[in-house]
Amino acid sequence: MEDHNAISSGDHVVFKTDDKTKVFQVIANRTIFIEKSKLRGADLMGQKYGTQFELQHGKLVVVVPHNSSATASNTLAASGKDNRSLVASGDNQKLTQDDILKMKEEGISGQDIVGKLVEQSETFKTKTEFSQQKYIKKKKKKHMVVFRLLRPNSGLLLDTFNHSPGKICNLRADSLSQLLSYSNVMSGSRVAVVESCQGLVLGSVMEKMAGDGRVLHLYPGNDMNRHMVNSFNFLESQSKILLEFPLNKLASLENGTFLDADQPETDHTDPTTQQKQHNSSQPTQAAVAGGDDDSGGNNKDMEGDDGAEDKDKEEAGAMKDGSARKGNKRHADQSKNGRADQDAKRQERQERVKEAATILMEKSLDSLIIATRHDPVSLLQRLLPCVGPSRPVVVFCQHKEPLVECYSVVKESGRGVQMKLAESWYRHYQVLPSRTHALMSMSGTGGYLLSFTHITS
Amino acid sequence: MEDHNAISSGDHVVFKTDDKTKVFQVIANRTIFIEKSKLRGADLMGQKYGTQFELQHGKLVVVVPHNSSATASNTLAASGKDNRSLVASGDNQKLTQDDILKMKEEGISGQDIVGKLVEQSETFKTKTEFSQQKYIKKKKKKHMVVFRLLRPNSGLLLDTFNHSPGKICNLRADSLSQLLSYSNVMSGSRVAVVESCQGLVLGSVMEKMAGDGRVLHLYPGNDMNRHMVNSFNFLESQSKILLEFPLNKLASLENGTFLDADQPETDHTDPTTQQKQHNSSQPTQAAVAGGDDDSGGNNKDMEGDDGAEDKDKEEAGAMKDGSARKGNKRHADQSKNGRADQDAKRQERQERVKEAATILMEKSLDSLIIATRHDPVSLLQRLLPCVGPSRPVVVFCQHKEPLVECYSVVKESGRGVQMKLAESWYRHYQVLPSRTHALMSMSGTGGYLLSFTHITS
Amino acid sequence: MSFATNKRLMEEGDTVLLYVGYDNLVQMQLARGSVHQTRYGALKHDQLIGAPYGKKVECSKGWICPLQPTPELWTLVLPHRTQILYTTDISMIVFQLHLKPGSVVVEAGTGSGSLSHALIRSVMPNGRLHTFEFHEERCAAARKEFEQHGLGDYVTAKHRDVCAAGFELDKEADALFLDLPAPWECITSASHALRQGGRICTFSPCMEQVQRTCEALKDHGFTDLTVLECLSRPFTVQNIKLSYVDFGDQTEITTDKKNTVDKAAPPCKKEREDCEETEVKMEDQQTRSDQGSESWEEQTVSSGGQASKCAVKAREFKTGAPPLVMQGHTGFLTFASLY
Amino acid sequence: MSFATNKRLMEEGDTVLLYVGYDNLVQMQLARGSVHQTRYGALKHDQLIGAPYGKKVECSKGWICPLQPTPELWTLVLPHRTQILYTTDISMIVFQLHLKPGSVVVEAGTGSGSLSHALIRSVMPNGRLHTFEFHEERCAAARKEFEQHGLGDYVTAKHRDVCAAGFELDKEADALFLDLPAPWECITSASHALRQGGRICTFSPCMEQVQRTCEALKDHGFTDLTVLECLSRPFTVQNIKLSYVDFGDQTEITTDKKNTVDKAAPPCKKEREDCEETEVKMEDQQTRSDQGSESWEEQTVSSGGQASKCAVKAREFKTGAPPLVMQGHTGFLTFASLY
Repeated sequence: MEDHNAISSGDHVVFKTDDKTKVFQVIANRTIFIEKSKLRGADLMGQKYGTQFELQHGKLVVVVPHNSSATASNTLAASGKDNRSLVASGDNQKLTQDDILKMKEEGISGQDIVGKLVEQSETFKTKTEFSQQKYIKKKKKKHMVVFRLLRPNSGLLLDTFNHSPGKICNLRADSLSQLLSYSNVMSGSRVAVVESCQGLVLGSVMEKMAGDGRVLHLYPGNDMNRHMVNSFNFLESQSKILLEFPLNKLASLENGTFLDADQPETDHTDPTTQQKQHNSSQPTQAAVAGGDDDSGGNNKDMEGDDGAEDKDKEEAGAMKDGSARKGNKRHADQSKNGRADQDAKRQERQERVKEAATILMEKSLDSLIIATRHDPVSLLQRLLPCVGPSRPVVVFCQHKEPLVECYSVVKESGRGVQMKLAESWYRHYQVLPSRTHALMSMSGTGGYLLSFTHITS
Repeated sequence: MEDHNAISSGDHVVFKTDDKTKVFQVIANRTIFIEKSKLRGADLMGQKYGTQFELQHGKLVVVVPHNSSATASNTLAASGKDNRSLVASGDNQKLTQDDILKMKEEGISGQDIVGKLVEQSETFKTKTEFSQQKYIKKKKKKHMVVFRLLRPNSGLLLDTFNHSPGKICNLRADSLSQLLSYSNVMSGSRVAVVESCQGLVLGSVMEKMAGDGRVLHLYPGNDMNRHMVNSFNFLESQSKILLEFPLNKLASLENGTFLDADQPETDHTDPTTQQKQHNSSQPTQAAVAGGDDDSGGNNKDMEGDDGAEDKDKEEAGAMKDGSARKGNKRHADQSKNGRADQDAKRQERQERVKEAATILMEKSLDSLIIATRHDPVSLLQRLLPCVGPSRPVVVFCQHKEPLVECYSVVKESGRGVQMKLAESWYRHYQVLPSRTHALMSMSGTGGYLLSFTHITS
Repeated sequence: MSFATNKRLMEEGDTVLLYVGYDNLVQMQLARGSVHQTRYGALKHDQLIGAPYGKKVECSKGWICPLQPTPELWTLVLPHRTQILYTTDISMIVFQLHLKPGSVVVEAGTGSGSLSHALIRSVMPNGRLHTFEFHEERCAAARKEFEQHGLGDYVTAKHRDVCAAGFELDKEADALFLDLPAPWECITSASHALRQGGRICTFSPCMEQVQRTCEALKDHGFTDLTVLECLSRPFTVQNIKLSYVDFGDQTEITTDKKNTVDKAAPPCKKEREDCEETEVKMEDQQTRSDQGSESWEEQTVSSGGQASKCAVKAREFKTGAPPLVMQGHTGFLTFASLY
Repeated sequence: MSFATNKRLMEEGDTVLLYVGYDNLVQMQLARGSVHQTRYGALKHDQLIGAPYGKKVECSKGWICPLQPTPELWTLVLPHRTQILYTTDISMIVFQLHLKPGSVVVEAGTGSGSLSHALIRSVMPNGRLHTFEFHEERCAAARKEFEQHGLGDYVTAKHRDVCAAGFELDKEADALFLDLPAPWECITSASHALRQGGRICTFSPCMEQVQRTCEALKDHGFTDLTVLECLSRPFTVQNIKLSYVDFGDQTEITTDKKNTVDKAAPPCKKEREDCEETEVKMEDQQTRSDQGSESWEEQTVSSGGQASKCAVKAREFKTGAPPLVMQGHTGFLTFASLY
């Protein structure tokens, strides 16, 4: 906890503007692309978390608080009452694109450019105040990059998927927050998680436990993408609670052949192998789970195969590589991936799988969380027996139909009480003097959530 | 249009308080039960539509506008800032139930009783202003019956089902309004309607046509409840556009045997017969559609078998009888149901069925509306060919699944464009100084709507 | 004359809506000798004149379909001179204003005429719409449209600032609608224009506008105040497959249920871009195309240590999926009666 | 000690939630020798002490099930001393305040402690909740509850009017939550209590409260202002049958599809009132019971003039039906950060 508020090498950092949230890893000699500008990792190191920056001509400038919108607001002096006399639409801007480019090259700040644009707009003064605000907002967005660098957490990392919710099964803040509540995850819990949300659910659960308890990542044999866990900047002590177990071994676990055996095949279904094949350009081979690829020994199980930021590939490419190539903090203290190191890691992983298997066999999980793009019904049926009595189960799905089915299955089995199947409605508001209203655009779905308490006879 | 704003005998009248809407028919020598008070129909006749009344000790008193909440508001002088010092909850009212009853017997107005209650409440002055308002509202609701008598229309009649939406398949104002828009119903249209909404959809469609065009009521052989059509107070000229056709004759219509035949069996599936059996206490017999009950000849097809008001049976019983026993205006000018009259009516109905059949065979309906508790998929498949090209079809259902099916069926057939399957979200607000918010309770479903434009190859 | 009555055949001068595919509807006015270019090829107006509405027309590269306009379809294609109202709000306005043939209804401002068309339809043939617009060009454009659409007989379109000059109507309107920045400034004139029992509606995006309007309405003796909001959530019909997780069972995976897929309605063939029904395997797959194409239906998996080939099945169902992004707010509708 | 850790067995002193049926959950504190009356018969506490949580207990007339409380379940049974927050809002508050073990969080007012329990769970074991309540009795009751629930080590419950007296915290809170009638009066003290980067949330039912709060937050340098609303729409699972209309066809009615009914999950037997899954034939039928009982499944109908007996089929499906009435508003949540 020395200078715990400064960005240091290896940190995953959240980049947040008014309408965009991204996460990247800061490494000294790596270049980071932000909004078409290049930044060196070294420039960011030592900066305080929470500081507001403006990118000016590719340079990072600290924004002095309480000053950001002064210029623009002052120009709001004259405004037309309404737009009855406005004939042609459009801007009637006297500044040309070239003028603006020139100003930028001269290093004039975005703030000042927006001020100039307002001055040089012929129609600005005839606009209503509302239209003037809108105009300024639009121009600011275009010419100013103002952002903060923040310490990652579950909420901010979820925001990195705001423009690509399909990657996390449409899991929205309201759904994730309820999933975390209803599952009663807390420090000390032993939680099993099946998820297809890039590790975001896993990380969010781990964040609530602070190194005490166990998180069992139950993954389908061919699908173990959990790269977002990396982005939480967990300490070694927090990471070590994460165990994993491949679901294609569940049958053998159930019939007792798994724990008895020496598990030589565990290596073959090593998630890291899968991950690597998954990323390879050989789809046919990728479909063969548990192949004999021995090169899968090196630890890449945290490697992100598709980051939140890949929509803006042209600008975020470097960030992504930065975060993907670098191992997570759990292994940050380990040096090169030597052979001995690989063996140690394989050993570690085998122990994690074995511990997970043991916990599963105890049939006393404190919570079960399912948030996957696979069929949740069969998962729930199969995993419910591993949950202890009086313990919560939460199933999230982007479709309602499978949860209706889950509901019926549990109901019929008599093993659930306090069952609740719900969807939530989530709306944001603009609260400004005389202009208060819900945002004109909202999310139409955040998925569906089934929660209940497991009971036994 | 003489004194067109006064209530006259035979009128269906809407009774509307702040939170309740009912409809009943005014007949001179009939008693109407309103909120535990009896009123004679004759008392209402000649009163102006729109007048606000208060029931005082069972008597109808005209409320002078702009006076209604003055007394209560004046007592709001002193109010506690918050409720930190409020220990026990409850009213601490010095007036007893007996005191209140006595005041009522003395003919003291509800307004004055509420004033007295406020005076005699020990805790009133310690309540926050908000709680005071709430208290007054509660007491007013209990001791004052203030209402208006209004001319019925589609919107008000829909409101009579606010507390029993199940009777009209959860059809809500937003859904009904969109149904009427998307179906493009207008004066001159030829519209086919299949509905299980007590005639409310039929009536709403007829209201938009003002006697020009045709409304074909296509009813399942055993289900022809359309008593709400009565409540619109349609004139003879507006009612005459309503035709009907029994859907269990559709096959014979399609294969040409219906229009060729002399339709002797039309009588047997006479909806009025059905209706009567439907109401009888012989369920086994009721299940036999088109039985040989000849007594079904008398025209009761407008007879309501379950009015909107039957939830408050104890108070609304008389109203219901009043509206049910009396024929609709179409027949108001006709005297006793003599034998000749019965024959004439049978003849009329046969002509209506025949005209409906002819229109269906032309396959050029201007709109098709389905809002039923029966399976809409088969109805849509069967009736779509009767719709003209470039004409809208609207299917309402209280469940989404059948409409997903309808969508697929139409999509696959290539006979629909501009398809839209939607549900709507409908919320009311309280707008009061410093207390603006959405109502704490809202409708969770208003059903689902599928609309599209029919096209041909 | 293509709005006022249902027509079977297209005539010269008709405003016709060409359906060119999903979310692609364009308007045109039929004129002999004209040619309209669509992405499916050229379309001669002469080809349409005399032909029936709603019947597909083959072009060189595909078909289009001419539709007779309705107010709902018009709302989708009209030239935007202002922000416009859409059918969800329009329907509620017409419904709660209790309009019917013969009603006299007032509208301010006319805007792009989106609502006007629905109002006219409701009060035709013996009622009337009085619509006011303070922007002269817009008013003229709307007036011209009403004429072209055969609605001129049912509407009076005036250029006037009603907040300043009032409606000049004396207790003759059955209903009145205000879509103005400051509707409260018009309530006095509105209360003069309405007959006893008349209805008023205002549309305002911001809560502060609603608050001021409600105060003004109460001050002017309006009652039955209702403020509401209505949002439409459209669904897309999709065939979904959720693959079953392999638990390493020796036998074929048994699950509670094998969902039967609808045989009568197989997924539509995606011959055209307008295909509104989409088949989605795993929705996120679409955004993960960079990962190489995995088949989730038929997969070779290793089972219990032995690499045996088995068909991984999926839960299949048809759903009406809600949209990721939808209209979150348009405005508040305030209704009241004047007795 | 029944909240702070997951326990397998019940002990004396534990707060236990008895599940007595759907929508019927009651709390009790285990004391040797006590007896609890349920509608299924008497239940001796001694019977529960030492028995496992979550295992059904047979009473003379049926079973009940003792559950270990969670903040979510507690919210359903707690004694209401004020209006309370429910899990939908609570979840969002905890999530957006970015709480985790070790966080220091402030709450005003404590109210009935519904939110408090969730806050404590989030910051345990090394964080702390400072909760303030201006009503002395309520504060004492909450403090007692926290102790009974084994949470006393993680919470400081104080009787204080924070609007007047402030929080007496100096940049030590990671997050702060206000559920007060006038949250704007507290923003100055809130800004002193929060550390740099801290988060604030206010809950207010009325828009005017939100407006004043937002102004105060901006004046005090808070940024990233977000105002939102979250409503839960619960579904009931139902088996629906929609009868096919008889068109008078000579043959059996053919429809596009015969929906297969789920064999694996037949409708639950209604042995108990708590049956949450209901089978509904025609929903409105239930309200029309005065009409005589018609069977919609098997009906004798006349077909094509000839009275022939045929089975009328129905479209059957399982659905998650939305509620007729739901929570329409609780309050607006306003979030902001202080850097």
